[in-house]
Amino acid sequence: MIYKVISKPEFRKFIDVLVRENTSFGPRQVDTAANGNPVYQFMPVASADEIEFDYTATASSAKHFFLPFRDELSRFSFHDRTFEQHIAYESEPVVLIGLRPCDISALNILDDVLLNGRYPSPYYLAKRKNTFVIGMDHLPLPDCFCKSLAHHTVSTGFNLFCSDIGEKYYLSINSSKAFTYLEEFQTEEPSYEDNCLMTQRRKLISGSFRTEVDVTSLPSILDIEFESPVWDKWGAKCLNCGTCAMVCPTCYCYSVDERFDIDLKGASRNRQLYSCNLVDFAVVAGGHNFRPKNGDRLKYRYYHQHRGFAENANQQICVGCNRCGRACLTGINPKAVINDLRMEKESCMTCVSPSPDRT
Amino acid sequence: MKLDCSIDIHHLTRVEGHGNIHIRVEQGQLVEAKWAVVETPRFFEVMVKGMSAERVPFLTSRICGICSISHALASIRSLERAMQVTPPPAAEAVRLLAMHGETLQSHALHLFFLAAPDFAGTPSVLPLMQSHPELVKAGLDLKELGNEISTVTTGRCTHPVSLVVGGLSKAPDKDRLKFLLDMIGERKSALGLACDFFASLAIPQFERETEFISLHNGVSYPFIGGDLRSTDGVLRDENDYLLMTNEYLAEPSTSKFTRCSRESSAAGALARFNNNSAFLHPEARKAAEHLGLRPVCHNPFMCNIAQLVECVHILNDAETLIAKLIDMDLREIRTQFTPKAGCATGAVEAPRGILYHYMETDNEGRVVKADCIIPTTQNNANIHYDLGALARQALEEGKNDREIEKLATMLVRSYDPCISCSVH
Amino acid sequence: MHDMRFTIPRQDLNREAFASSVPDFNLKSDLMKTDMGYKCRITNIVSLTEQEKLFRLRIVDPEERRIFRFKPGQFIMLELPGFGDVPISISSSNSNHEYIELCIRKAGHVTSALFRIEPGMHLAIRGPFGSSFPVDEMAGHHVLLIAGGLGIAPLRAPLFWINEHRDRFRDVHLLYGAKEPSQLLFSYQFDEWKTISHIRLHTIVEHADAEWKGNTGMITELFGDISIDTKNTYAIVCGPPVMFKFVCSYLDRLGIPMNRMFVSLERRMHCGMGKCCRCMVGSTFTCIDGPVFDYWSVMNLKEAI
Amino acid sequence: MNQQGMHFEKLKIASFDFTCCEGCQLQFANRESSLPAFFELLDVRAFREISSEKHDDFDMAFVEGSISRSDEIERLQSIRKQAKILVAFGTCACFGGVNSLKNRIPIEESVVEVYGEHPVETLPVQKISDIVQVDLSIPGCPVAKEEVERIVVSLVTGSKVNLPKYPVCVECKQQLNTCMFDLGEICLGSITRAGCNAVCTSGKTPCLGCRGPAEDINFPAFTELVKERGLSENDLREKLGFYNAFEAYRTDET
Ligand SMILES: Cc1cc2nc3c(=O)[nH]c(=O)nc-3n(C[C@H](O)[C@H](O)[C@H](O)COP(=O)(O)OP(=O)(O)OC[C@H]3O[C@@H](n4cnc5c(N)ncnc54)[C@H](O)[C@@H]3O)c2cc1C
Ligand code: SF4
Ligand code: SF4
Ligand code: SF4
Repeated sequence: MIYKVISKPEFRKFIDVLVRENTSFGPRQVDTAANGNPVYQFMPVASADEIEFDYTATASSAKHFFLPFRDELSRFSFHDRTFEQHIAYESEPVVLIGLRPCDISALNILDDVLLNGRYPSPYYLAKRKNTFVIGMDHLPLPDCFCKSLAHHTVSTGFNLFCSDIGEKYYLSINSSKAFTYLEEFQTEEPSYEDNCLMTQRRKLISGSFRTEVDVTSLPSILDIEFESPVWDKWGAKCLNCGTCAMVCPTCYCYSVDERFDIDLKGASRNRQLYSCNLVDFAVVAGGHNFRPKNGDRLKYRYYHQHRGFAENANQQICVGCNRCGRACLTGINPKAVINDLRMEKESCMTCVSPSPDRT
Repeated sequence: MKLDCSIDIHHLTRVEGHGNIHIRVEQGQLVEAKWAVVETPRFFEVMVKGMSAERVPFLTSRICGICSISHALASIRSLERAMQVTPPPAAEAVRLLAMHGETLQSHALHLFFLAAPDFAGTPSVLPLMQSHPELVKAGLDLKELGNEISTVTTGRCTHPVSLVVGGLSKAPDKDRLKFLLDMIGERKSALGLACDFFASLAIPQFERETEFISLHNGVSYPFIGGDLRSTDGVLRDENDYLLMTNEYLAEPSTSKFTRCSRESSAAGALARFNNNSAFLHPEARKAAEHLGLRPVCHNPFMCNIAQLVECVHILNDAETLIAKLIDMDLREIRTQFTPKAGCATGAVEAPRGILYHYMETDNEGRVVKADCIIPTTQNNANIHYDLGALARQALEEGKNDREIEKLATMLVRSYDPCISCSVH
Repeated sequence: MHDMRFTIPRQDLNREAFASSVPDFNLKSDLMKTDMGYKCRITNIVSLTEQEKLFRLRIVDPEERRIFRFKPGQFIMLELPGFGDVPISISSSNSNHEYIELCIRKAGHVTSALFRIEPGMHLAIRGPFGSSFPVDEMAGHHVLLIAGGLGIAPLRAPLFWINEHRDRFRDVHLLYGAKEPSQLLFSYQFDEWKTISHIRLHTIVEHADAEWKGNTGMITELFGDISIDTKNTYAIVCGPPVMFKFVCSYLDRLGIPMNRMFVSLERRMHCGMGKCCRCMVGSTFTCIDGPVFDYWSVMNLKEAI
Repeated sequence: MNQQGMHFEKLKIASFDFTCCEGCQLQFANRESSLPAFFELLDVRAFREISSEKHDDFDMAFVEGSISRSDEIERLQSIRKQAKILVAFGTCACFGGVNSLKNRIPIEESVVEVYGEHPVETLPVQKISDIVQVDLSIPGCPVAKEEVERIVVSLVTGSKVNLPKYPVCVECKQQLNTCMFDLGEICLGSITRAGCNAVCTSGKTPCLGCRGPAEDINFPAFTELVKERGLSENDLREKLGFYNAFEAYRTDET
């Protein structure tokens, strides 16, 4: 890693050149919510002016740039009794600007899942390799809890990371590509003062978290609480709408379907991001549903986020961005659910009645 | 031998909705010629009662699967006028473009799917896909363009989603507008091909003097709002639509009939042309010339040609309009409003002619009374009387029953009736 | 100024380069698992019953045929282009490198389409995937093979293995139950198994017909017929979940250690690679951690049965 | 048609309309670029709106519209007799659609309101399945042509015909739309079957549920959320009743 500082106007110039030359996405305000809050999303940008450098957090994560919501995996073309299968792993180069530390951590987790397992995914790899990621730090929103999962800072997984130290950005350069591009712009070695400002910035961010979720020993708590009434309580609220999984930066479960082309001369094999909260996720041939109840399905999402993966790589895959909590119509969020489970556990230990209504 | 025949067409094909033709000839004399609309009534004027203004366009657009944008806009216009809401100019421009998309789509559907088979002597467009692939492709290209314009402007080609009282719920995407511009450029050749094809057809020669009624604003070819004008010289305010229509029941039809200065009148592409040809795009005027259409034309079969001329106008006008929209700031597209009591008429030129929605609202913006008069309703009487005149002329020309039947069905189709719409 | 256009050279992204960029990525056979299937020709189809057919598939490309190797108990994803892919256990001997056999029940949409195809057609397989029966560890012991209904399909691979290495095993019992006599699959091989391979075959049906002279009832009733040295026995149980629940708890009571009983689990699957998560049971992927599990693991999986 | 060694037959279809706007049938003629290929899959035996040809030997009937007159009931029953597969095509056919709004008012009043002293025959609106057995439902106001294409291809090839079981929110989130609830509106997306590509919410208008309930919806949690957010219950009632698609869930309260 190489560290530099750059003045804000110069940084804008750099971004401007970069986005004008490449297909780029950055945070833009797409709406104003009824409560007056701006709503941001990663949207196409063609100049630095279109980017909201001081945005808070996007409503949906950047996951779909790497795992499209719908993606053609392969094509078949038919000839008489046989067929050809075609696969294209290529992907167009993309610049992504303004990812938060939690977003980048999420990409690192997806790397683990999709690249380091027994069967690395070439589709994902192609996109990951062909995406230039520029991260930016920010002050947490009141409900962010990435610090609880130690994802409020990030040291890998990006090409360039910018920390706002007032007049300048403090740059962490993590790829030769980023380094070469920046050579054309005026950057400086960080001075002692810059380094102090950077430390202050870190402290400020770290000290600004207002939400904390105790995730210690969560995997085993989840295991023990498999039959907990907490799942019925939250299950009763869950609409099985899948919103949480769609906006989440790490939910990656998918479904595959195959379709004939309309002229029947070919077919496509497609992947669609799915969610364990959706009603038919665990249905098998003959119609048997292994998870018939709302609570069962909701539980599985929490299992996958906070326990499932723990056994494989000893880390939870939730990064604490609380996008799911913000997006959930009925107010289901990790903090509330996890706290409930903890209470449940503790109440059992002290032989207090395990009332699910207590929060 | 004098002709004796009885033509009974139950549920005429290749028109929208259910209509019947009865023609009876005894001893070479026409005894009866009747146009009857037997569509199931749906009672939209009842359904809309009590509904909040913001929901109304979503309901009224369901009056018709072909001209849903016109219905939505007629309702919106009447409600905006009733509650004194002024939509932002950008929204007005997008609405006009949406009308262009719908008209193009509807005209292409009529010309190629419904009318062309008559001239080619096939039961439907499907055999033409094999025998006249380029022609069908041209038709499909134009129809697709129309649908694409509607989709970009209103979110969907049938039953718009973003047309709301006060403006638009969402502005069209500029990249998609640019794409439309390219598409129009590409598809002009399809239009040329269509013009050459229709110019080569033998359009039946038949005239019956008719009063043509359409909107008129004195500055442009009319689509949304304006005065009501007839070729007989009547000119009225939009709100006086009742005086222009004088609806009456003609059993057994479930659709009503209308009249103005004569026993019947006509609306539609030909009426618009007859009243407003001066405001057509120069290219469209050229096309009219090429196709032998001149105002005031009293041959209802020329409706087809008038539609084609309008397609030329639309393609050219849409180009200008889109270029303008691309340069506009499209963020201001919706005026917030406070519901209030009021009443007004909203008139638009739907593909088949002038469409009136009249609405009365209460203090909460709920509809308390509604009235819709549909273009096909305004054409019913004219179709009816035309049928008689046509049959009489055909008998004089010594035509046989099959020929009369064919002419009669072609005549009705030229009006491009939208029957379920008329029995809303 | 540098060219700020940011691209990665195309060749970086083709398969060869991709493979070399990921350590331990054995190019051909691993890619054959993930996306590109082995193209196979159907050489033969046998109707076993109205609901089950035995398909014989031969990998078209000789080089690919050489690469494709599997272990008893593993499954493949069978791809019928346009219709979809389904997980199917390999039902033939793993020492046979000429073809593989799949015994398929018409259960839904892809399997029904498979029932309409004819020999000569091409389709594709991806795999092999999943865990296998520990046939080496089982050597020197008695073996109980217990199949219910279609459960005989995944059992055929270990059965072939045992037949081919018969001298390594002590007593081998095959307990096989079906709903009706006509649903006992592979009855044409029963004699061969009994006489040539010295396998003690016990069959039972739930509903007898006029010709049926054998046992009737549930599969657990067959245990009365056999005496086993539970300390030195391995068991493989394949069949519907209810069956192995009963059978395994029975064997548990008889004293067979839980880690010597093996079952094969079924879940919905799309990828076979532990990516789509459709087959997750607790924190376990049926496709990569299974489908073969010992009974101890199954007992510890929530929602497994 | 032979493909991949399998033989596929064209579908012998007929299309019929009842009380409706014919917008769904019109979708047959949309998506122009794939239209020639689409009609290659069909043997159109009767389709009054686009063809003068009429034969009675169809296997599959697409029935559009709801039922509101006695002659319609007879016509529908005779179609049912002929059709091997009867498809309820569009929201009006599947649920009654907007036409059902008429049922709020006594029939006689409606007739007088519109036709004065010249009465016409009309019945309370019914959906197709109230009268005859329906084999396949394709909801949507109008139906999504892309989905229709997919279903037709599936029927021809004998592959699975399926509508999504999950609700519109999934597709809405995939389009990165801002949730209508965040914009202060009640949206039925979370209880409505997906498949429309969230076309309404993508145009920033709330979902009115034209595709009917998704599988196994949590209706109580949904109404609770509307209450909790202090949104208008009148508005909720108007939306739930718009297409008559949530008839089974509505209580006096909603
Ligand atoms: C490891 C394993 C081995 C199997 N071995 C065999 C075998 O040897 N012979 C045999 O006949 N069947 C076997 N099955 C079951 C077989 O996979 C299902 O019957 C088949 O997937 C049903 O697909 P369908 O499209 O016909 O049914 P549909 O009900 O139409 O299923 C649609 C999709 O759901 C998924 N799905 C549904 N049910 C199952 C299921 N039970 N298991 C996995 N995916 C499912 C598939 O992805 C399928 O494409 C096995 C299943 C697993 C998991
Ligand atoms: S938790 Fe919330 S967002 Fe997720 S499926 Fe349930 S209701 Fe939808
Ligand atoms: S589970 Fe929720 S908080 Fe955790 S990463 Fe996903 S969206 Fe963010
Ligand atoms: S706008 Fe409607 S469909 Fe979209 S997420 Fe919100 S509730 Fe769901």
